[in-house]
Amino acid sequence: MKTIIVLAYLLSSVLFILGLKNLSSPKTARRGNLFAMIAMLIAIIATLIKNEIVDFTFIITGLIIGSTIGVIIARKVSMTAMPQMVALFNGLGGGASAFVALAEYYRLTGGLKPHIIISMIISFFVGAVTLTGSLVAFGKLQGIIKSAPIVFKAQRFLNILIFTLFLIAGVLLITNPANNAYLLAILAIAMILGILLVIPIGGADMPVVISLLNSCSGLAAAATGFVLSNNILIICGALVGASGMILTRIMCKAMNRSVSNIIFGAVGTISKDIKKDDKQKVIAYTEEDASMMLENAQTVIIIPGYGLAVAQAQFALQELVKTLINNGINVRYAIHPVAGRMPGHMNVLLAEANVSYDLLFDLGDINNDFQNTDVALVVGANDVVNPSARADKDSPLFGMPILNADQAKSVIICKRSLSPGFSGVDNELFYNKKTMMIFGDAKDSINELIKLLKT
Amino acid sequence: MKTIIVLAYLLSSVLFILGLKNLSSPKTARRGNLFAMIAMLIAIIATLIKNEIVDFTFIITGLIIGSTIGVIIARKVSMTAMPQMVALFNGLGGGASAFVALAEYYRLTGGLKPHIIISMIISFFVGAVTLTGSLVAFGKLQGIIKSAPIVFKAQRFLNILIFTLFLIAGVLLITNPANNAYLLAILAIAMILGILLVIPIGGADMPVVISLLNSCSGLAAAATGFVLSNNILIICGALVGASGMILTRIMCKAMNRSVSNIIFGAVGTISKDIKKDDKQKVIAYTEEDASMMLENAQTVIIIPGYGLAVAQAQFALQELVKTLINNGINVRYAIHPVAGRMPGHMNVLLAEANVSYDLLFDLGDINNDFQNTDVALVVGANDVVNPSARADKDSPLFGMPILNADQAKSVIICKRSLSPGFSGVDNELFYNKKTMMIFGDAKDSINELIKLLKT
Amino acid sequence: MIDLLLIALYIFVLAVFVGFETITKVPPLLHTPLMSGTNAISGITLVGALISAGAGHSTLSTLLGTLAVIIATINVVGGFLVTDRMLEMFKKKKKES
Amino acid sequence: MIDLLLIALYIFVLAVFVGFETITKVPPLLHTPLMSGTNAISGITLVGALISAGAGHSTLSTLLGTLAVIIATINVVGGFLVTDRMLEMFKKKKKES
Ligand SMILES: NC(=O)c1ccc[n+]([C@@H]2O[C@H](COP(=O)([O-])OP(=O)(O)OC[C@H]3O[C@@H](n4cnc5c(N)ncnc54)[C@H](OP(=O)(O)O)[C@@H]3O)[C@@H](O)[C@H]2O)c1
Ligand SMILES: NC(=O)c1ccc[n+]([C@@H]2O[C@H](COP(=O)([O-])OP(=O)(O)OC[C@H]3O[C@@H](n4cnc5c(N)ncnc54)[C@H](OP(=O)(O)O)[C@@H]3O)[C@@H](O)[C@H]2O)c1
Repeated sequence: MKTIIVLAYLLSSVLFILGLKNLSSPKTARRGNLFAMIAMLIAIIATLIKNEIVDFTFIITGLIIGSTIGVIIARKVSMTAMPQMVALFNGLGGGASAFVALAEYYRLTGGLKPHIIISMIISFFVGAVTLTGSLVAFGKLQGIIKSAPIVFKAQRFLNILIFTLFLIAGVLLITNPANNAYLLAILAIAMILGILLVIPIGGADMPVVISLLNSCSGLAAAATGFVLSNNILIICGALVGASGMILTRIMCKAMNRSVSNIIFGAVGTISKDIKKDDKQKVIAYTEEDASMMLENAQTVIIIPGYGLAVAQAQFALQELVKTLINNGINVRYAIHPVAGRMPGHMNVLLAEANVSYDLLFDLGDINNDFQNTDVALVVGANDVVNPSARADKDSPLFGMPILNADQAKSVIICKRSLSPGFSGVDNELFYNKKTMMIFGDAKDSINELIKLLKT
Repeated sequence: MKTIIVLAYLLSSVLFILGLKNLSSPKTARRGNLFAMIAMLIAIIATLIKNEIVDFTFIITGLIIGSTIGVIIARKVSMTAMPQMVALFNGLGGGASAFVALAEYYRLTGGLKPHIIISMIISFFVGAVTLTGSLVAFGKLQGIIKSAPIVFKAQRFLNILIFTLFLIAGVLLITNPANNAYLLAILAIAMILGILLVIPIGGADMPVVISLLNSCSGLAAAATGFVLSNNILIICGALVGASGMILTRIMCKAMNRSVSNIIFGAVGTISKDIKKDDKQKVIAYTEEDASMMLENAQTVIIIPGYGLAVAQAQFALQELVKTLINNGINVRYAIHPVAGRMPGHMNVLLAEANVSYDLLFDLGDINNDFQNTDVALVVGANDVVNPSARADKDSPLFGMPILNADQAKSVIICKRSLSPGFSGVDNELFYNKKTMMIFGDAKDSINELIKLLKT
Repeated sequence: MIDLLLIALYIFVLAVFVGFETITKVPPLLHTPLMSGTNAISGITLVGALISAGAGHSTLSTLLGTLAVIIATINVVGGFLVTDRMLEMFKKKKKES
Repeated sequence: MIDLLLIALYIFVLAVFVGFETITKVPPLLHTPLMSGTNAISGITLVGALISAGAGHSTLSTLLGTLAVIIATINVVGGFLVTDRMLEMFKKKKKES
């Protein structure tokens, strides 16, 4: 029996890995996800036939409640809210790992070997930090908590202090494993640390934080695996941990920042505003102006950003693109690696609107073409076209590679106001002479443009 | 102590993996090999401090003898003989695994659990097949054994019979683990099977066989790892097993054949000769003719093959290329994936002569350029330019993608005679009107060409 | 016991390598589904939660276990379904173009 | 005991995945050194041979062990040195060009 369970876990691990491998191409990705689901099912069934389990009532209740909530969230969540949802789920994953380790602690009380205690401490700590950190990230993204970095003096000192406390409590627990006061202290410390670590991070850096927390939720699962000597937890935890790490690295590269700069840098606090007299130069153009400009263009590059997601304008945008293409205009999308709020966010949105892959171009592939482009149409993007990233050393965006929209012959920007993007930095491009600002919700503006172009 | 050893093994495994990862780029490859060496050293030292080891005399003797022989072989072997050497070493690796399993059998006699016996049987079997199979491959490549496929009637039947005998002996050994007659029977059967499996395979398919045997030597090591419950043997064995498998697959693809077709197909037996009257049309041109043709060319593609290795003409060839480039001629190398006798064989040879990467082009990248090329210079290659692979369904080469030398405006072929290449198939290209055959050793011919071009 | 821990360490290290190698091959196009997919996978801790909830050691353990089952299940079910929803969109697109 | 075997199976499977992922990234240019390099790595069986040769169980075991040490050492030493010789040539080339 035990052999069968271990083999089932092995099969499940292999399926998880194959699932991830299949995720490497859009053609097989859905099958990959299916593999992972089957793997999870096998792991669950294999666990349920273990003879350690004597009572199914709580299990079944838990599974039913959890599934119901899971299905509802998965159905209801909009594509725009994906980042929040991932943040929330990360927190749940981390929390579950910590709870399991805790339950195991109470089960084994007394007979705890030092190395098991160490695994447990790691599991509590990483799990609890992930839980509260993710909840803060969720709050910030959902707008419940102020998204701007919340900073106060001595923050760094406080973090170090708290971490020292954790180390002390950890050592005490290792030496007195039976004393659960130390354990609860560790949990409390970790939960506070999770909050303190994420609170000072600006909203613009949230995706990096989510991806790091994703990695942490994996590591917490792996640590719990060490506690339970359960290989499948270890393997899956390691896979997720590695995945989160890689995504973090990719994002940091795309923003030209280091991970430690993001976590400890509290970026976005000293955003320099553009002088007031510059601001007055902005003229609000109308959709008529823009449609005329588009009609006379030969090449157009569209730069979508987070606003596209907010306005749910992806369908309208694709309709506009079709109209332009029918008019014989060469149209392409330029996708910035950190446009939106998650890596690949724009790709998901545009996929929703059936945009074919070959219209999408990465930053590196298209950035030199702006010079020869008649119109750069910016829809709900802001930071990813902010020229201060190139020139202004004091800007928090400085060093991030941006899309060179300002090099196009003219620029059309659809957004609701002059307010800044997620980084909180003002954007010179709005005040550029060749820029045409079209104020309003992106979906409305684009629908208007389509109407004008079709007549 | 035990913990340290296990951790040392883990470190060693990680270094092996990093070594292989570094092998993925020519810039880091040498460092990768160094990593693997260090990993091996760590593994050996960790093993020597195990307290199971009571007597070092035999160990030291063995290490000294082995190292001396290894150093001598590594120093002496020419790049041309690399395939043989790999074949020989594979055999040694497989043999060592079988011997270790055998020693373990005699040590444990009596107290053998069924699953250990099964691992042992796999280790004996794979190890012994690898040993004798590799020795036959070595013999064929070295010219000690006839390289053409040796086939006789009922060969297949015999193989199946022998394999059945093996299964019977295996089951008997599992049920009577103490009876070493069954064990010796298994060894004998495996050794015979190794010979019988490789004997009917033609020389042209030898690289695939070597690569398969490479994979087997890894699997044998892994099986021995199961016997000894030694993780580092399992990990390294699995890595090597996977590596050999992948190389095999790549080669089979490049030759458009399946593995089973290679092992059981006995290809090369029914080589159809070209009609005698065609043969008379061949005129032996001289180096003067060729040098005039090259002088008037604007674009030249060079196709090196196994003959280049035999003649050790890579240095002369590179000198010729430099001379041509100095004369303002565009020269490139076209590297067929199975040119030579091992995957990547031509790359190693040309690297020896300091040819820079950017002159080397893969089949896919250059094959469409032959149409616009003035001269295709074929140096010691044969099968990789044989047009029968494209047209003649009966040819054993049929289906293998070839370099389209015959589409160049003219073709110069340097080889010693009209004799066929490794596959044993006659080559129509020699009798083509636009082909100029230059008979002689490749090195001599090319040196002659250089002399003529320089004056 | 310490032996088991050490072997677990081997498995962890190897799995990290597998993860790194596999994930680096995922194109940016699929990073959002990757994130939510791996998110769901991290809910594997459910396997541990099931044992805590069902082994009936003590009320506290069972309670913690049940709580863990609930939140891990949300993570697993929600994560996979959302990922599937996203990937379905990529698929649709393929058919059309 | 059977437990150890099962865990060994996990390690084997994971290592196979690592191997596949790592090796598929090696360019054709380096296939010959790869072959001789992995060849040397398969000599890891030397580790087992050392124990057989040195544990002094029986004359037969020691003899077989010593034989295994010799041939595995040839494989390891020869394999690594030859690989290094080949890779050195690739290196030289780089400097020049
Ligand atoms: N994607 C990632 O993985 C990732 C990772 C890390 C950080 N980030 C950060 O996220 C930001 C992404 O840049 P971005 O250019 O995509 O977005 P952004 O800089 O956040 O700008 C979005 C703009 O959309 C506009 N908008 C909002 N709702 C709209 C609506 N209904 N209709 C029209 N416009 C609307 C907003 O202006 P109005 O309010 O005036 O309309 C806002 O300025 C960067 O700062 C990046 O560093 C992303
Ligand atoms: N590389 C791999 O990984 C691999 C794998 C599997 C199979 N193979 C097989 O190996 C073969 C490789 O094709 P290939 O075109 O490179 O070689 P080939 O077809 O074996 O032809 C080599 C030619 O070189 C000539 N030659 C020998 N010594 C020479 C010298 N000193 N000077 C000048 N010429 C000399 C020989 O003709 P003369 O005797 O008339 O001089 C011979 O025809 C293919 O059949 C392929 O399938 C290779």
